Amino acid sequence: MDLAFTPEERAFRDEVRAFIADNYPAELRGKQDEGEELGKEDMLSWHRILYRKGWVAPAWPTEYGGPGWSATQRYIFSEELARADTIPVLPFGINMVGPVIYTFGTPAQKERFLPRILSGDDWWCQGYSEPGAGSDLASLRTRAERVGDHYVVNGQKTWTTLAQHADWGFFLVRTDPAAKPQEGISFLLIDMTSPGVTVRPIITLGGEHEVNEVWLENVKVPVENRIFEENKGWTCAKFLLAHERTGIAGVARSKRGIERLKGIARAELDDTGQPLLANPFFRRKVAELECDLTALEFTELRTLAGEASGKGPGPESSLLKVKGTEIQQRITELVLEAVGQYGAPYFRAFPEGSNESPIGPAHAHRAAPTYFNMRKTSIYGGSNEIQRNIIAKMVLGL
Amino acid sequence: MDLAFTPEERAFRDEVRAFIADNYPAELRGKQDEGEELGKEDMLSWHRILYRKGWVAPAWPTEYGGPGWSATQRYIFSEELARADTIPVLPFGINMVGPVIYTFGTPAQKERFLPRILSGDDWWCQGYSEPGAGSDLASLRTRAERVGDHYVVNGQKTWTTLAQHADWGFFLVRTDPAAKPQEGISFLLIDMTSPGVTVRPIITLGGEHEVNEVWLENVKVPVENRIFEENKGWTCAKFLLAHERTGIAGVARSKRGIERLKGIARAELDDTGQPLLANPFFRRKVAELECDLTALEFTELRTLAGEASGKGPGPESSLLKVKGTEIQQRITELVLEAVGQYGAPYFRAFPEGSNESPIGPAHAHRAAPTYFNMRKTSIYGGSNEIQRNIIAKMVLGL
Amino acid sequence: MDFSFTETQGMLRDSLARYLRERYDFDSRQKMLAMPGGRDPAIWKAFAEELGILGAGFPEEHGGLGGGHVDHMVIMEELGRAIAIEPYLDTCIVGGGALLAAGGDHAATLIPGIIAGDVIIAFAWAEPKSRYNPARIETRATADGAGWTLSGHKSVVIAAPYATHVLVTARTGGASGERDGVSLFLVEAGTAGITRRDYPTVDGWMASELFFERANVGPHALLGAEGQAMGLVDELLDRATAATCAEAAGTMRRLHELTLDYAKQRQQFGQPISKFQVIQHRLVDMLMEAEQAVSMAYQATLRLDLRAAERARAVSQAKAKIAKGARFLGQSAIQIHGGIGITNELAAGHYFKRLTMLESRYGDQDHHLARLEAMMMAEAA
Amino acid sequence: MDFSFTETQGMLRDSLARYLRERYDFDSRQKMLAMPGGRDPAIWKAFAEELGILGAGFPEEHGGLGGGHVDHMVIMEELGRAIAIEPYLDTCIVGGGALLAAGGDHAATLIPGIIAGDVIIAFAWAEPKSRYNPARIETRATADGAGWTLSGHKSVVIAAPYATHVLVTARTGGASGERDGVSLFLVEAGTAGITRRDYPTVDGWMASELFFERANVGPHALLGAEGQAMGLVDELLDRATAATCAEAAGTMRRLHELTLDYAKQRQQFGQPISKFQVIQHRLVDMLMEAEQAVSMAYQATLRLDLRAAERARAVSQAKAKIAKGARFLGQSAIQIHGGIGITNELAAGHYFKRLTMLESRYGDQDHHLARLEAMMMAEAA
Repeated sequence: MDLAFTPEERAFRDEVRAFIADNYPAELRGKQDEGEELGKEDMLSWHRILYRKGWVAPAWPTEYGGPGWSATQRYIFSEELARADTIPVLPFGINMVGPVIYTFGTPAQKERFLPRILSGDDWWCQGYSEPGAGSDLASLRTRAERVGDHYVVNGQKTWTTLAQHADWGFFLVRTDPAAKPQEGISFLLIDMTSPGVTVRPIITLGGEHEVNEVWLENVKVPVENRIFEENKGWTCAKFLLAHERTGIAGVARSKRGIERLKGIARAELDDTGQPLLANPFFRRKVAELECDLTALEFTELRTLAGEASGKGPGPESSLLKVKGTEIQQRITELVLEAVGQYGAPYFRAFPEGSNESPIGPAHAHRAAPTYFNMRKTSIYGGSNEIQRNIIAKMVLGL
Repeated sequence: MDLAFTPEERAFRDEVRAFIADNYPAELRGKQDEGEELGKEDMLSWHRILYRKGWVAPAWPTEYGGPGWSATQRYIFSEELARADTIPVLPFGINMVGPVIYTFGTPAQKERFLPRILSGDDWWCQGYSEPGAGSDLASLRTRAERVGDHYVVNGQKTWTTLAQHADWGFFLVRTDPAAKPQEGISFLLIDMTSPGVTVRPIITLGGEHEVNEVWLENVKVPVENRIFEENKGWTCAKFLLAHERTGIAGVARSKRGIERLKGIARAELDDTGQPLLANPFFRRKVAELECDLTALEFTELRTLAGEASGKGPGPESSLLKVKGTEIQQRITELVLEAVGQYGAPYFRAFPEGSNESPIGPAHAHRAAPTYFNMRKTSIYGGSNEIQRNIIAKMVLGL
Repeated sequence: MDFSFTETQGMLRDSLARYLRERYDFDSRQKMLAMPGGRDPAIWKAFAEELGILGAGFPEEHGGLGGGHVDHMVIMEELGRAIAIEPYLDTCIVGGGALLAAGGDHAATLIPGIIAGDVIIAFAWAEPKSRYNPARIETRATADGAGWTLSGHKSVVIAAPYATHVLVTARTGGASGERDGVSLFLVEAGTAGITRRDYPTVDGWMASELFFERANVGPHALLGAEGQAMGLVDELLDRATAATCAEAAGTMRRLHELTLDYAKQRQQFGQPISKFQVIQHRLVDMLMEAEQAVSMAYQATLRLDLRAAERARAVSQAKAKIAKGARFLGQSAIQIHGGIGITNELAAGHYFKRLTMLESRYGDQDHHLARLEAMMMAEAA
Repeated sequence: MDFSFTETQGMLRDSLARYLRERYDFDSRQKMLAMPGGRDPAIWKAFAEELGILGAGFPEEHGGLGGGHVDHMVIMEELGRAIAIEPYLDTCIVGGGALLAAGGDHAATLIPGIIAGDVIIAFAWAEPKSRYNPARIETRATADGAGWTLSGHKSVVIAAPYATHVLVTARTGGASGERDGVSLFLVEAGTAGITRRDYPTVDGWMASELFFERANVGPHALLGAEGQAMGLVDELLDRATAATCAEAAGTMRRLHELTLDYAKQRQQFGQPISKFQVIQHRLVDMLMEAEQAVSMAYQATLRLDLRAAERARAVSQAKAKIAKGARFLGQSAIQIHGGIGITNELAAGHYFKRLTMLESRYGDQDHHLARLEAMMMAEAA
């Protein structure tokens, strides 16, 4: 057992760190920290820089454009990204549909879609959830009927993140209504410009337009856009869910979040006028949170090393998801506590393009919306209750 | 709405307070505080003093020997007992079987048993729980077969508190094995000196002998010792359970417990050498606990006034039980934290009658055993999980 | 001891509850938020004229109904149930309380206006560096020949955009943090030298930053003795806190009901999610917090007229407990609602946002626990 | 980064685990507790002679196996699984660590004795008023012609009733609470002037109050430089704390297993209680605490050789987290067991008692959080 990096690993870390320092766009600095909403071009700019360096898809096999890194290198890379507070590369192409395509797709599908995922030329969204389905994913009702060389798709999807920008979406649809819930499902790639596709915004508690409803009305989808066999889409879905959950602990981001929290608590004053971070009770909350994060970090490291209960990305990633989201939410709770009364003003309501400054300190104006918004993390990707059910069943045998 | 007592109520409080001050046995003072185990005569002495005053059974109707007090007087009385840290009057006769007998018993049964319950001449124990039954009371298996004017009882009871001292026990037994779980049960009074009754101690985590197993082997019980109708014992059991739960909040005792905790925290030193009660973090735990207790107190007062959700002693007493036991347990947790290393020595292991003093300060040596022992409060009387089930069903309609 | 409400209080609750059910449902409230100015002023007028509740807490000699703290509690609980954005606390409880304490011309003139719905008072006690300590203020008031001149910055003044008057704390002496030297002023909103920056809050209210730039507020603006206002300010804040507790209790009860209803109809895995035991127990734990919040609101309210230390203890215990319970209940409600709870489309999310703000209004859990601890140590000494 | 165990460590774990399964089951342990002296000394001898594990952490030149902190961790985790009452931590980790740090004759003489199972060392660092602060001690050591004379009272010295030697902290200067002036002595248990009051602990160990009454411990008892021992004492306590974390992790894992097994067979309302979702989720939460405890034990152990501040931070984070998790897991285990969990009849209750003591051994959650906060403020300054 040894926690130290090898000299090669240290050199790699330095290389990554230097690249970020030299190449991360100046106009994006700080936006992530403050919980600002990002525009489409903001999100794509860093993606394209990483793409040109060959680093945009750390986990992809080299034959499809991955950098061929070890698990430790990937760990270092994600630590460094978080350390520098870069905006995240969107997961829908790189982490979600990409691996499904290179794992289950035909050579033609790979050739057609993978390069444009890497380059960022195609923006992807995920059509999984349906109104009323929630964590019960397999209960989906969107229908796809085969008509010649097309499917005709009808139904409604919801919680579709950033679909307002999307060129393509990957959808779970029911192709055999008579089969059991998890059977009779197929995995389709749908051109979002197809006639019959309508995207409608859902405004969340903080006022953000991040998620959408997607309505599908007699949408024609060529059969060649189906991944894997008809009625076997659940295989792709399960693969993707397991894949999605790796990195969900968010350790590096939460480290950064705690540093930011400490900075805020140094600037804010308590009731006696001393910095809030010197207030014993506030400080204690931070100290406890740091303990929780260290425990999560080492549990993730043990999981990566295959050392924790179970092997490979599977049920133990549920633990990382539960604890990771609890910590992420706790950070936003403490930021909101820290900013006190200036958590109340709602800056978002100002007209766009207004050059008015926020009310109160700059670190305060996104505190409440971010806190509200982060409640989603214990709901999406399988609610934390579902994660506990999974652990009970898969790890404890209950 | 008014929190103040009337002049009559204040006079009553003063009378009670003076009576306790003048009559509570000197040799019992402090024993309750320190969590000492009490002998049979200890427990009976205070009972008999209250009996002679006519105050031993505050809730009984006057025709059976109760003092005829209002709800507020009973509240004041229990507050004053706790304030003076008196040992509790044992509930098995006064609060449990007594009300069952005067509610469901025949005139002959009332005449035979009630006076000796009041006087303390008969010591009662409760034969409800069975091995393996736990919170699932209705699953009981102890059989009573009718043979002429007797029942012949066979079976085993457990968690029978202080049965080692008991003259009489009240037992739930199955008289119709073919009926559904809650039917076919009868309520029997059994002379504990009957042939075939065996009491065996169960030693609990702190080393106490408080509970017992009771074995019943061909025990002959006259039919006249059955309360209410044959196979209708569940009616008595339900009545008794609801009755048992009143006062279960234990507000007055917990107030006293917190005062004692503060006293200990004034005497103990923290890592820097200041009194533990001056340590911000320890103090905060006490302050939070006091908030919890005030909330419980006013919820109980609202319940007594019929103001809380539901009316009469029913499901809302489950709330009082859950929160009351959480607070009782929390007090013992904080006492154990407060005494630090001197929670470890196990004084009970010294030979009885030894005049060796405890290790460490006097307030420390029962801290761990009391903490261990109090874990029972969230288990007995229907576990706190069962209480939540009851609220879900009865209050929320789930 | 008596926990029953008077007949008047019962009628007050019934008529307000009925009005809010009919006129202040979720959709109506959403429409109000979208109006110019972020509210519907007709509601406040209706409170005065249709319901006649604005005088509930004023003595009959001022034209009020002669009620007291319990009447305020009843009203606040109902307003909390509806997450109403009406300035009853600010105007009737705090503003009215200050006027009654000051007496004289001010009271005689303004209280009838409050009862009629014409006078709305905002309470400007906080400043950018005050956090929850009302004595940590730097706004200055100086006496000159023409009365008092105020300079300073008051933050997050709820209801200020539409208030007719503002109750302002300012220093006539002493340094930030000192209790001596704080004075209380009642000023007219339109006074020259007062500028506002108005904004909505995350929970749908309207508030302002108030900037006093050598604002001359006249000779009669001072309420009470110069430099000696902290006793009254503490009392007003304790009343405001108790009222906030009652409001939060109403909000919690309603959010619990909304969540229970949702859980009963929401299907997952072939059954309503209310059939899952962990959801059931969570709903039970939420109920327990809501009921304890109600108990604590009673407790604080019934002790508002005790001496200052007992009053403060009762109020801070209530707020500390409710702040914690409100967070638990609100987060649980969203979790049980799932994705839809995080949108602006259902009432639940708006109740959650309001509860989140109520957690820290007039001091968060830490603030009130610290206040209790200071008293604990003073008693031990 | 590497999280794998060496082959030696794997064998160490397997052989110790097998031995404890066979010879240290619950009934055997209960019998040991009932023996005169409260333990079975043959077990310790077997650790030395059958298993050969007592030298795991000593360098080969002293006759040890040349292992390090990770080997200690492996052993402590297994001892924790068995809630073994064997003084490995006291003798091999703390006592051995002190001897290796001191070097010289002491080490050369005593380490082979430790490895052979003949030397048992108790660590007397706490005093009646010290709480968890090792510098808050009043025991005095004065030099005279014949060596060092100790006077004072050491509390709750685990393993002292049967130890051959005691490692004692005492002041050769300074006042209680000061770091300067603390010295470390290794004294023979039978020295004249040392009296013991022996007793069992609530979790089945044997301990003593040690009274030094002008006990002359000879000229060679001092380890290291006079008055400068606090650096070493801190390091020894950090190692002891990390080892306690590993022990607690083992105890937590085992208690979780026991509870899971019990829940699967225990019937209530016609089904195993493990079918109830609230029980399932509680068991999951317990598992998460157990796994995080293991992670934290790794983390602390792997950082024991970093500089003092980083070592202290790692250890205190681990202990603070585990203290909280241990309480939750222990209480949950008893709750799920129900009545039987509160008796001395099942292993679960004894694991709970041990875990409760481990919570505060070498400092409770508050102690370690305070240590972390002091470091946080030092960094910020």
